[in-house]
Amino acid sequence: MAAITLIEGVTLALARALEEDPGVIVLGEDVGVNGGVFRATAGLQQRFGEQRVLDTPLAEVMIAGMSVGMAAQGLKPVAEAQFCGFTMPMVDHLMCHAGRMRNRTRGRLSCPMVLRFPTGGGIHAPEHHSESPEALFAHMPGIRVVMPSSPGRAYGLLLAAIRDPDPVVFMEPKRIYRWQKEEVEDNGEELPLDVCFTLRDGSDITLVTWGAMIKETLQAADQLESEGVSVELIDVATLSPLDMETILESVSRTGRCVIIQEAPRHCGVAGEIAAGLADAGIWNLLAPVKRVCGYDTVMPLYRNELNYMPSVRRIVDAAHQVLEVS
Amino acid sequence: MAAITLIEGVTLALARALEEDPGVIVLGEDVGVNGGVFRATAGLQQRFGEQRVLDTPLAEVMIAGMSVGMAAQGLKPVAEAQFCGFTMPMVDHLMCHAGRMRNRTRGRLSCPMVLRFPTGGGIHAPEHHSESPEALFAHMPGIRVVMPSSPGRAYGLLLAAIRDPDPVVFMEPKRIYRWQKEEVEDNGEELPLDVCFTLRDGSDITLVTWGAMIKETLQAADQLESEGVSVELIDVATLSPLDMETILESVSRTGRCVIIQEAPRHCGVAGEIAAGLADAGIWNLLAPVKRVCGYDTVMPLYRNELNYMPSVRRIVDAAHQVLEVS
Amino acid sequence: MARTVAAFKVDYFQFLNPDGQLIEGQQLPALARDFERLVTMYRQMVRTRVFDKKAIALQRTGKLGTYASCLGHEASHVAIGSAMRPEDCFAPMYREYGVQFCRGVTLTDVLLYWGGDERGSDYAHAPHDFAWSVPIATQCLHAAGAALAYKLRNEPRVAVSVVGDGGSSKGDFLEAINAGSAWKLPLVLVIVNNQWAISVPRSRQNTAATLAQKGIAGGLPSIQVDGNDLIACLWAMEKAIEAARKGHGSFVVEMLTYRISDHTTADDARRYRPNEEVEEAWAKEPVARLRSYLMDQGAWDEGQEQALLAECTAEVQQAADEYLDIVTNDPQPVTTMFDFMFAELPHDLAEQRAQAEHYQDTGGQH
Amino acid sequence: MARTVAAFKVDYFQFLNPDGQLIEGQQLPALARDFERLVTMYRQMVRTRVFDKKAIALQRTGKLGTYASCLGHEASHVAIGSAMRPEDCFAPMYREYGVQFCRGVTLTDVLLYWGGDERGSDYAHAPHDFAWSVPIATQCLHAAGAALAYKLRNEPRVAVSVVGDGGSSKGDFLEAINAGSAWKLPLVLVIVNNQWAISVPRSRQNTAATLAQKGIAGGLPSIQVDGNDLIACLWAMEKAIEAARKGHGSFVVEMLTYRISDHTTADDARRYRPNEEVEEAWAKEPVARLRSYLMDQGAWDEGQEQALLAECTAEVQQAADEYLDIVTNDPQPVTTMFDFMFAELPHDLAEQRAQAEHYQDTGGQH
Ligand SMILES: Cc1ncc(C[n+]2csc(CCOP(=O)(O)OP(=O)(O)O)c2C)c(N)n1
Ligand SMILES: Cc1ncc(C[n+]2csc(CCOP(=O)(O)OP(=O)(O)O)c2C)c(N)n1
Ligand SMILES: [Mg+2]
Ligand SMILES: [Mg+2]
Repeated sequence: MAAITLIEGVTLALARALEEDPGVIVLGEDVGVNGGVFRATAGLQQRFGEQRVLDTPLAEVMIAGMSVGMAAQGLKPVAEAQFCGFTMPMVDHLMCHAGRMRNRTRGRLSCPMVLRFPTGGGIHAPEHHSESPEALFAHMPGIRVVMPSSPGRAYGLLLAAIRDPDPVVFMEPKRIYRWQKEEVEDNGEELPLDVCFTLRDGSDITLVTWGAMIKETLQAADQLESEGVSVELIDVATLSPLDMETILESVSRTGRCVIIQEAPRHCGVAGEIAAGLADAGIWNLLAPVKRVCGYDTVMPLYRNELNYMPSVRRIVDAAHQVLEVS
Repeated sequence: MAAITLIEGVTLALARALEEDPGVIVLGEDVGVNGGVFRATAGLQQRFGEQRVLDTPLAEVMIAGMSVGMAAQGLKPVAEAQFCGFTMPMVDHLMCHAGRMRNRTRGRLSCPMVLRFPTGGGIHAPEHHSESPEALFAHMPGIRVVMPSSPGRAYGLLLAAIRDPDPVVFMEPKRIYRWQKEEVEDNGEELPLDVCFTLRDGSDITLVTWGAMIKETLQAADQLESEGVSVELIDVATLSPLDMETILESVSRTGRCVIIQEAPRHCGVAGEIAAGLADAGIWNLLAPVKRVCGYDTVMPLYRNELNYMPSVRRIVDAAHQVLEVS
Repeated sequence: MARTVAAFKVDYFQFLNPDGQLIEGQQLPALARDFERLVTMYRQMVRTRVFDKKAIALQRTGKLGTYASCLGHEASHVAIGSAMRPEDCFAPMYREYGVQFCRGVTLTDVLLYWGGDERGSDYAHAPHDFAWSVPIATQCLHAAGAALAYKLRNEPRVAVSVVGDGGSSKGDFLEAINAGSAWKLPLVLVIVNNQWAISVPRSRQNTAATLAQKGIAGGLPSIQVDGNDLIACLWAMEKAIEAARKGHGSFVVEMLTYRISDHTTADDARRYRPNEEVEEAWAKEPVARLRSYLMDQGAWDEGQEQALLAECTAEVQQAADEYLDIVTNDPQPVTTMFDFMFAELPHDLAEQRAQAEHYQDTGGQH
Repeated sequence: MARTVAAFKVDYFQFLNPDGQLIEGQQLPALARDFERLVTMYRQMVRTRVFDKKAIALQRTGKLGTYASCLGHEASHVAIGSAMRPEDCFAPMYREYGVQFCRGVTLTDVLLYWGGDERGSDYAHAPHDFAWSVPIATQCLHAAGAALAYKLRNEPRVAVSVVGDGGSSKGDFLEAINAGSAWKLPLVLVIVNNQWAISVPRSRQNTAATLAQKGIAGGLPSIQVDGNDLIACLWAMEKAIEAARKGHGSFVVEMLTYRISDHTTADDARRYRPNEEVEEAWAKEPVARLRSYLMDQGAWDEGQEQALLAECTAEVQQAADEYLDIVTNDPQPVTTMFDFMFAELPHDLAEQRAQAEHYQDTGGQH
């Protein structure tokens, strides 16, 4: 069992899926010989052949639309969009077809496709390479939206996403693609696509986040713990459907919650979680629910991107505000 | 001064804008001779000519992309998408360009375009004609999202949207296009694009909604008032940027809030409002914040659509739940 | 050095003139003499037309929602459906009932769909065909995906999709052409050019001589046929489908026809087009044309015509009754809004499902 | 009746062969003898190349972000820029510095942009040109919109956009062709076909003989030129732009060149293409070709070459210094993230702006 990175977890899951199901087809721009611009599909075409790992023309509408078509005809397309910013042309086919195929045909046809792509900022990339559009996909009925935050969860969740009989948007937090190594056994075990993962148990405050913000949130948790605050940390992992149960249960014990997301605040997933707390969780809240988010601006070019993204200090400050209330 | 419908308010504002600014160009599918499938542009081509009111080829990406180009070169395109469901191909140009043009060029170029389209269900229309995608647009930085709920607000807000120097998505609640008539003076007075409108003052509960749901919410308010409940009713009108101030102020007095939206609940605008209450409004809340929303399913074909959309009874029940808490 | 590196043309084919006479001086396809087959297709065309009329009547009397008529498209549509094999795959837009009836979609299916009931898209007899695609031209890429699936699995199947003159302007159609070219897909893209996209005439979509030439963008063989001439349509479709099935790649066929009806029952075409144009179109319409030919050739007679009309009328009435019976006596419960969203109902939807069930009977009390 | 209803061809033009010799036996455009003009353009090509090298060096030493090189595209790019008038409008993709320098974009602008500073897109000297468009092919529709604006305002201006061989597969480009056709727009679409879209070779985009023929979809005149032959590129662009300006509609030009560099500095092209191919491309590259020609014709000499190189090197160094000075000593404050979002700052953003200002100095402390 080797210690691997998050992106290696992705590759491992792809290889496993290609191995176990001849219907799995990996497709996208540069996924073949080049192995993907982040190397997520490295070696897969050599190993599984050009019939299983396909370089496509440069056309995102086509990739999405053909994936819908392939999926409805019995294949399991696992399409890659090269960057988060280039998924916007795919919105139409996801919203109007992928998420509706089963419902529209009363179950006659279905759409077991996966759309995976690197998401988020912080790697000094050019414009349109650093967005966090998860809320757009999470608002679409009929689509699961998943974002792993560790090598093991990347492996287990991606396997589950590919095996899932319905469409899944699988967003890969590129900033932590190579952040941490973890021992991951390639045992084909998938992780559930409808639960949050509680990464730390605590009793004073619940920090809720997902994807790459896990990194800063863990650091903030460390800092808070060093101040004597007992932090519960939840990785939401599956943003739709949302496991509000786990979050409510946690906040029922801590009474305090800060939600951290890299995406713009307005109508984001953090808002959905806060709204859930404002309803079913209201009687347990001892303090305002704070959100620490990207600003409602365009993700700036790289010299300012770290000023855009939630920092450890912003998270800690928000936690302090929430903790001060008694 | 004539009593006009909401859609006539739209037409009146379009005519006024075409009249007052030679840079205003109305474009879209069937907006010319046919005057739009809902007649929103009826008579405009005859009056202003084919150079001002343009029928386009059937291509939404093109309509959006060319509107961006026209706007950046000094025109004021007012593009129509024929139905809410057909705006998805436009998401790319809105997200990646319209909302970024000014920021990207540090103010050198801008994008004063309007994208207007009929939204929502309830008119027994075919598939893809009844969606409520406002949250997708509201999540995009750099874009205003506006939805009127009366003839006068349609007129004043659309005029403001067209005159605004930045991109505006103007969503027209088609279900109430011809619901109520109101006297509207064609005086060129615009309404502000950053405030909620308080339609009724009350002290027991705040009902917050926008667009066509105003209709059921007013009925629910009537019913509640008949039970002796004093209802404050807020029409959000501009969904981005959101005037949270007005809502917070109202709830600071009523302590209770129900938010009604036709769109699916998950990551919708109602969630954003509830999240705002869970933060800055928490100390004033006397009860959970309830949302009455469309379900997180595909908008069904017409035989079931009224079962999908929030009904008066669902709103009243939610209000009762919130009011029962003491 | 100036040299021509590529040359192309678009040919137009018509075998039956508007009066139903064979046009002399060209090689006729064998099927022009295959009267048994032509009669079968003629029957399907008439059946489609009788159905169409009934559907409009149902809409006018409040028993059906908005409906998109196929009046005038019968030759194009029936030719497409007849040229396909059951194992092929059809990705329709929204008015190709003539294709779909050939493929096993039932009259009742169509009525259920436009009658606001999702069960209309659960084609029991065309199990792998795509359902109607209202977002224009998106279906072309679904067909391309299907074609890629067949190619990757080495199945001798062809995917066929239809787009309108309006829809041919959309990127989805154009990207499908490119995909067909890139992978040499077993894909046939048919442009049913009925001259109008609601109120927008063909001439506004672009100023090119043909729409077929869009296929040249991908180097695909691209032809134009008289879409009111069943023989030309069928000949073209067979040629295209055969080439695709043999692995020669994709094909574009433009069928020139006319939308005699309003765009849908929600439209009033008199607002934007002169009546003379419609009258002219009636003179060229496909059903009478084929009937003339068949009668001239002794392959059809007035007695058969009357019998067919009676038969179709009865069948259509039965379908209408069945449809009304289903939506009245066996309506879909509210819970079915949830039950087909996912293979397994997620927890959040389960809660909402219960709520919807609870409120079931307020539907309509808005 | 079978008849050809439309016929098309794509012609290929090359005037200078790879050795810089005029190809005999064809009519030469006058500009082949306009040495003053050719020298001006040659200077711009060299300037572009010297800049490119410096930008890569800055990236390699950590002073610039990811950078997309234009090595090998100099003839194509400078021809496009030179054929345009200042009042025309350019909608670039991301590597056409050669066009942009002709239009007044400064070397410092380019460095600022790839250096992660938005001020790089505030072109003081190309005020109405579009900024770089990273979402591939979207710029083609912006150009179409600009062209429509000019047409509606009766301004004799032309919009020009560039797309790559990869980008030519995308619906945006294809819809722009259709728009150009529909409105007869003053629009010139240039496909700079450098044979690669990152690791995907031209042959995967589609199997058509040329990319130029995509223009035929809209009935647009469509030609192909040797993109390493400045004379052919310029001749084609002038012809296309003149036609567009005269109201004859849109034009598609495919320029065949080669991306000699990696896709960007983040790419390693050795992973996916043989070195021999790159060596072959060097033998055909545009700068040496034009230099040969000019020297052969006595219009340029080694002394001038050395002087030019020195001049360009100094200018480029100065731009690099200026860039580094700006980002070091005059960085954009955090608040500028907010200040250009809207003409007037909405209240919610005003709050966030204050917050961002407060946290300004934690940037980097992630
Ligand atoms: C993407 C999209 N945009 C707009 C519409 C609305 N609409 C429905 S049919 C139609 C015209 C279609 O014309 P055409 O493609 O020629 O097909 P026809 O109806 O003539 O068969 C339009 C604009 C739609 N359904 N989808
Ligand atoms: C819509 C979109 N998809 C993907 C990308 C990522 N990407 C950047 S450049 C590139 C290849 C472009 O190739 P081509 O169009 O031939 O232009 P070239 O880089 O060769 O000049 C890709 C896939 C992008 N920028 N935009
Ligand atoms: Mg049509
Ligand atoms: Mg290229």
